[in-house]
Amino acid sequence: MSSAIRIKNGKVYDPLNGIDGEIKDICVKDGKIVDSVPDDSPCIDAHGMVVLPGGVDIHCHIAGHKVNMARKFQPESKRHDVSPRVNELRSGTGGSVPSTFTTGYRYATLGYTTAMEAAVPPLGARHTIEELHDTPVIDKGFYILLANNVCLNQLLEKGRMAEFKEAVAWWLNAAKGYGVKLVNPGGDEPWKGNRNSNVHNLDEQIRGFDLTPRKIIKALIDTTNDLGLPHPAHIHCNNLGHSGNYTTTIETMKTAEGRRVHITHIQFHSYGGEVGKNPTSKAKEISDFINNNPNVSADVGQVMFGDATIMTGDAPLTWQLRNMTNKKWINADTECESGCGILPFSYQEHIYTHALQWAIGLELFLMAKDPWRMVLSTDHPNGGSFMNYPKLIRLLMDKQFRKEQAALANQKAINSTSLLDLEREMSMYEIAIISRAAPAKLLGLDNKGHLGVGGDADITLYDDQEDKEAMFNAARYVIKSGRFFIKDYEFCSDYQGRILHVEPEYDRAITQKIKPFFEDYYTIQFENYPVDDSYVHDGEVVPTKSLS
Amino acid sequence: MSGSSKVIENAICTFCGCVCDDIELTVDSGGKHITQAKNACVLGKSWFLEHKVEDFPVALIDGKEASLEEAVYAAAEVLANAKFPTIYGLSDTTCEAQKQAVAIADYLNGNIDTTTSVCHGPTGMAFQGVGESTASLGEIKNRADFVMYWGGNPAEAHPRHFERYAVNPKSPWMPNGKEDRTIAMVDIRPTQSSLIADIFLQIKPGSDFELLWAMRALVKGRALDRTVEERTGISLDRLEALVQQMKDCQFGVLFFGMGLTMTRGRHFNVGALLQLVTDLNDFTHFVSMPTRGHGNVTGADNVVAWQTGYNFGVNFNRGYPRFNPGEFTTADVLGRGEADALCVIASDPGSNFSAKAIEHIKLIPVITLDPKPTVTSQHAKVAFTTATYGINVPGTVYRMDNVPLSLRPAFDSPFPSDEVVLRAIKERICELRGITPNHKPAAA
Amino acid sequence: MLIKSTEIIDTFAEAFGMWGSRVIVTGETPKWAMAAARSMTGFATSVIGCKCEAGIEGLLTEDETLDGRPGVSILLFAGSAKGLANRLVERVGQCVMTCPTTACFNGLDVEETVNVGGKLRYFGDGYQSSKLLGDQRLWRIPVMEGEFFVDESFGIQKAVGGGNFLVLGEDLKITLVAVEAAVEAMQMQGVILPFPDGVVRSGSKPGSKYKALPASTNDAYCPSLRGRALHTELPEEVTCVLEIVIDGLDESVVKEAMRVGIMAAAREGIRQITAGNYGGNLGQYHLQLHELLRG
Amino acid sequence: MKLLLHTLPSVPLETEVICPDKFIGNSLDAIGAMTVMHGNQACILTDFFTLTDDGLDTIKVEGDLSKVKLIGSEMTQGKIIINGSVGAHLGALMTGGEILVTGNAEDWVGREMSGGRIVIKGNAGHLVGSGVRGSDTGIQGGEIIIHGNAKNEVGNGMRRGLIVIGGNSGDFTGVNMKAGTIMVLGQLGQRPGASMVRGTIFSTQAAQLLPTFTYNTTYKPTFLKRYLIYLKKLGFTIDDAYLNGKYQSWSGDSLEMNKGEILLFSE
Repeated sequence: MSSAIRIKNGKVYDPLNGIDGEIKDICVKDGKIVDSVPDDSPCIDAHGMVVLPGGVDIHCHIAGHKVNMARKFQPESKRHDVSPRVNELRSGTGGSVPSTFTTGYRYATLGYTTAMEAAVPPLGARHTIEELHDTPVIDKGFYILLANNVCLNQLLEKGRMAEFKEAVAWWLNAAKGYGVKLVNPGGDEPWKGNRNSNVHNLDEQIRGFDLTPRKIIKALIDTTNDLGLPHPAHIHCNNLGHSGNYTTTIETMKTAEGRRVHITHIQFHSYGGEVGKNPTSKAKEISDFINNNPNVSADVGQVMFGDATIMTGDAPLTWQLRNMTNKKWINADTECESGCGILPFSYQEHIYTHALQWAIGLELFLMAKDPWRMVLSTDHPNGGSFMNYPKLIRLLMDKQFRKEQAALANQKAINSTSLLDLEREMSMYEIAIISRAAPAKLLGLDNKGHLGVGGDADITLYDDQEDKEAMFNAARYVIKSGRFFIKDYEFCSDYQGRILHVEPEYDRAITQKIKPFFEDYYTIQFENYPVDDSYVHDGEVVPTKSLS
Repeated sequence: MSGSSKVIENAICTFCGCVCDDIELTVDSGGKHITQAKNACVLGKSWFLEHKVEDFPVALIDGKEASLEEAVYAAAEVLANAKFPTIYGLSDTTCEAQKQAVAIADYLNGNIDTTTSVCHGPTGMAFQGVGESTASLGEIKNRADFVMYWGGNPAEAHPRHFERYAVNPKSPWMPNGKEDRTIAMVDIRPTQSSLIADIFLQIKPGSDFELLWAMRALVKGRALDRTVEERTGISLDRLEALVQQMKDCQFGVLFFGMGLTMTRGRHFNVGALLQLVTDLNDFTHFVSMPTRGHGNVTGADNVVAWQTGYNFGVNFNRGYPRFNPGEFTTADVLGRGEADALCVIASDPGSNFSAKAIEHIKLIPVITLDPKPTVTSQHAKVAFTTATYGINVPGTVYRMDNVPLSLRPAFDSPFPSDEVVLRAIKERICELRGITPNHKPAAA
Repeated sequence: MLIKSTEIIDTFAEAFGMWGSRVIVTGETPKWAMAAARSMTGFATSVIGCKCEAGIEGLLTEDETLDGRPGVSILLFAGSAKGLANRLVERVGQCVMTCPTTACFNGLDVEETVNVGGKLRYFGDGYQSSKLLGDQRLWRIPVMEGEFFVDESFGIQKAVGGGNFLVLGEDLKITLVAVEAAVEAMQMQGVILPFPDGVVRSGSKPGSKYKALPASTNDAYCPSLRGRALHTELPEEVTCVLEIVIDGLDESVVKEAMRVGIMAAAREGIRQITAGNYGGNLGQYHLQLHELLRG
Repeated sequence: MKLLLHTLPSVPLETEVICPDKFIGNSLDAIGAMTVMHGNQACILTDFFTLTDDGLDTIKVEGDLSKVKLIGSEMTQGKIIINGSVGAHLGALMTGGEILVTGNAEDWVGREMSGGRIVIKGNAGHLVGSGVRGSDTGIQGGEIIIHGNAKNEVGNGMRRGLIVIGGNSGDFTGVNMKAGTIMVLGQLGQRPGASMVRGTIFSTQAAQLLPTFTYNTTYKPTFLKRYLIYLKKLGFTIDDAYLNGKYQSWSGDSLEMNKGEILLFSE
């Protein structure tokens, strides 16, 4: 069977290679983009179509213990959103937290071919990998939660920085993780150990430790850079959702001191106002800071109106939301590693705060001078399902549509932002950046997010339509690793996708330091903790960059 | 290999939901039998030591010996021809096998359910109604200074639960182990477990809900009728003192067993308990956890949930998953005489379902996969003998707190694993139903 | 036209468009239902001074009410829908809610409704609760004796007010006997006679020498002004005039009430029966006496 | 339209097509060819039913329908008469029209209903007038009238409407109720009204209530009499003692807003 394909006559957008809507052939062979293929190779006439690299989601929650709890806990949200089985393509259910197969197929239907699960306690890594195997088509990896790790924090408070770095590397290896995630650094200890309280200031001492959130943040930013990880520290800042939190966000970014850092779902961290009172927009202040600090990147975490599920390692936040909504709520602590909260949620146009969050997200996209550092996400399913991406893209590309939608939302909120003054309409090229090229680049995935020779042949073709929401809602062709997944809107065949992970070098001696900690604090044997290689049978190790 | 015995360290015991992973197994030189299971509890020891590879046929069709392939074909035929094929069991096998079972149900447009529906199904339903606050067992070991067990007898059902997770362990936050903790038990009669408790509430049978409801009212400071004393057998003064202690602790945990889930009130009993724990979070950190029985029943919940969106009682008749306990749960499906074929994996409904359900089992073709003959396999059209997970078969299992572990089998079995048999049945069903098999990813 | 010996003048009663409603008051006993009904229909003789006109339409047995208790049916009329809504809220609130054991239901199944119970509910201070039975929302307002139960909405419809006839008698005694007989005959569904026991002596004409007054005594029919008034309508033998005013839910029922009333009043000693009008320019209904008597 | 069951389904038969909305404007042949699910097999209506067009809009169904689910699903208008017993999910998501069953009904009668009326002359199963698992909302309107007994969780999460049980109800009657009225002319099972926020649960018999319910008074609630007379019109026999009697009034659930009410016949 020939694995070569030629795509001709399509309008190609490939920002990493500077291609902006050129009519150009794209050739594929053996899962990669190549210079040319034999003339008799199968050919797609992409006339009237837009050709883009497959989408890359830098931050979503799609697999693992908390995601599965959120599934089990909301049967009512799935009944009217089902995905029937299509030949060998497995059936499933949707809602804001779809079943695994449905997650993979739906991402692919939108033209996304890579997605990163953003918060996994290493103890649950095995579970996450099991689910990712059942999340078809897309390539995927996950970030491990390390900012509330008791063992690491003990090393840190004692200033044992070298061991700290080795331990982080060991943990990434043991969990088969892709990156390091910080969630509400230092917040777990007061949550679990001090009557559900929290930390609120980067320089506040963390109960039981001679440590502050700032020290943890700094150490993990430095370590991820020092280890040469393809993706830097991925930070969910302290004080998520609180009025006035933008100062915490700016302080967190400053802590990087010029080194690479990624701030996630920054929309939730861009609020002014006083704690306990209505928030205001500080999108301008946040944007200005990021515009002026090229070491910082962010994804937006756009809020979309409708049903969502709050699921986060930030347990105190969900408790607070629970007390506001009085809805069913989950808390789930993971020993020595993480907290977790889950809550069904609904963003409603008429509610001031929700409308404000929606507007702030759009402000952040539109105020960013460098789209390579302000990329697309809804923090699925926290700000809304990834199924909202086409609508979000239209909001960014279509000023008129944006104004119409703003008119439906709480006017007090909308008018308190600068959204209606922002006339910018993103081009297809910019959309290709924020949904493909930039996230791939920020993730250090050299083979993804572009259509240059040697890249992974993850390619999506859309009919070029005026209505960008309709256009991005259904890719006409999806090619994953050089194979058709969708051909002329029809599913072709199933495809498993790979697990992307890193294997930073570390000194084996570190296990002698970690093992005694396990005996004291964990309930599983140290030897049973690391995920063995058999779990990532189709995995791909993404190389660390050596630092010069 | 011959001549010397083999030691497996950090082996994993799947007898109960504790899934202890510190067992040191010694396998005799013949590689057929375990001679020592260090660290295992009395139940674990018998699980390991009594395990023998019996001289059963690998498969029986209508009680007659058959080859694996013949049996796979026969089983696939039965299932593929059924209009309401039902797959059940799965709590004592690996996640890898469970995945195959869900796939079969999907490709058959059948029904799938796990033993959860007859033990902690009510817990799942309560959880769907009210949520829960929970923790992995290590967090409890490290921090819990108030530990309560409700309607369970861990000393006999989960013998190492006290020692490893909740009562005795010392931790940096609990340097004196049990002395730093308050242990409370609620049950309708004294048990081996209640002997170790600092507080024992012997409640009148069938009054769990009322007592939990009264405790919630006390936690929330709401109106409460004094008749609760008479109803539950616990004085209001005592209850008030207990609730105060729960509010005052630093980290509380409430474990609950089938004494709560399988008595009148079922999911509402559990819901009351989960809500009590949620209410307590207004004052302190409090978590709860069902003490699950089977070694991988938690894995079954997880696998079914991630593949379908629902944790048990899932029906694919319409080509997509539907969930409804009572409607698609096996005991009900069989009790109403609705299934027309049954595939049982690592379970024995023939010995514990209602008389009506068992009667129906006898009327329909049944397929069983089990390491040993069971009451159900006596009625089976096709009975497979499979290898035992954890002892002979590697794979993934989930502890009662959802922590996943990789099994470390002791020795090989001549029998195929559940996964192997189910995968073969699945592939044959796909052939029969004209479903193209899964494409594998292109070689790298 | 003559009925018996009574001359029926060929004229018309000039009636006006109003808005009407039917209120059913029930009680634990007929006494308490009636107590509320009397209170509610008190001081409701004329829109001119009372802002509404109301009267008891009839008594209801236990089988005839929605809650199986004895009841009284009341009709209440006002000049506008809004006015009617306000009067209902005031009167149900002050006269029914206050009265022991009573409950209050809508008696008109029509499209247009006004909110009554939904406004009274606030008296419950947050303890009120509602029920929805069929299409009707019902309010339960806790009170010291139990609870006051009232429909949320009451039907209102366009109605006819000011149907009337004047009985011109030879003396007071015979005139009273005649109007009493008329009132008794006129007890029927859909109409009420808003004046005291159905009869008014102070018939009025529109306007007055005093600017503030919209109406004043009907001097043309006052026997004591026979000599002084600019104009008199009284035959010589007449010494006493009494009027019956009719409000009804529609024109036909007003006419029917007038017909049976006139028939009952006509007798020896009643010289004429006539009707009040203002020349036909004010009221939209002209109820011709001869026409309605002919049927 | 008349439907006579000619073949007993061997596994559950899902027939949401038996619904006036789906039949209207279709020929007899088109109706007969409508898809029903027999377990995992797609069949057509005539595989199981003999159809006769009697010229009437009312759908009459006859036979042992105890394995036939989802009749009248999402119905908005018209009438279905079922002569016999019927399976689960009768009138699920119904918003209007009327369903009459002369026999018994299985679980989930009127699930998530928001309008119309369902009348069952016999007994009903669990979860009459409830929502689905995981949702906190049950029926949002309409009337469900069961002349016989009903099992557990009558009106779970009910938000509006009327449910009448002529006989006894099972445990947790009116659990999680947000509002609405449940009238049980027989005995209530255990723990009625647990977690109820608002609404009324009524029974002619004494019942043991949860400790989070508080006694108010014993009185004659006028509104109740109005309801009982309404039930008489629906064909129930109501003893004069109940019509004219006094009722204990209890408030609860104190764990919620304490605005719910349970009324129990007293004398």
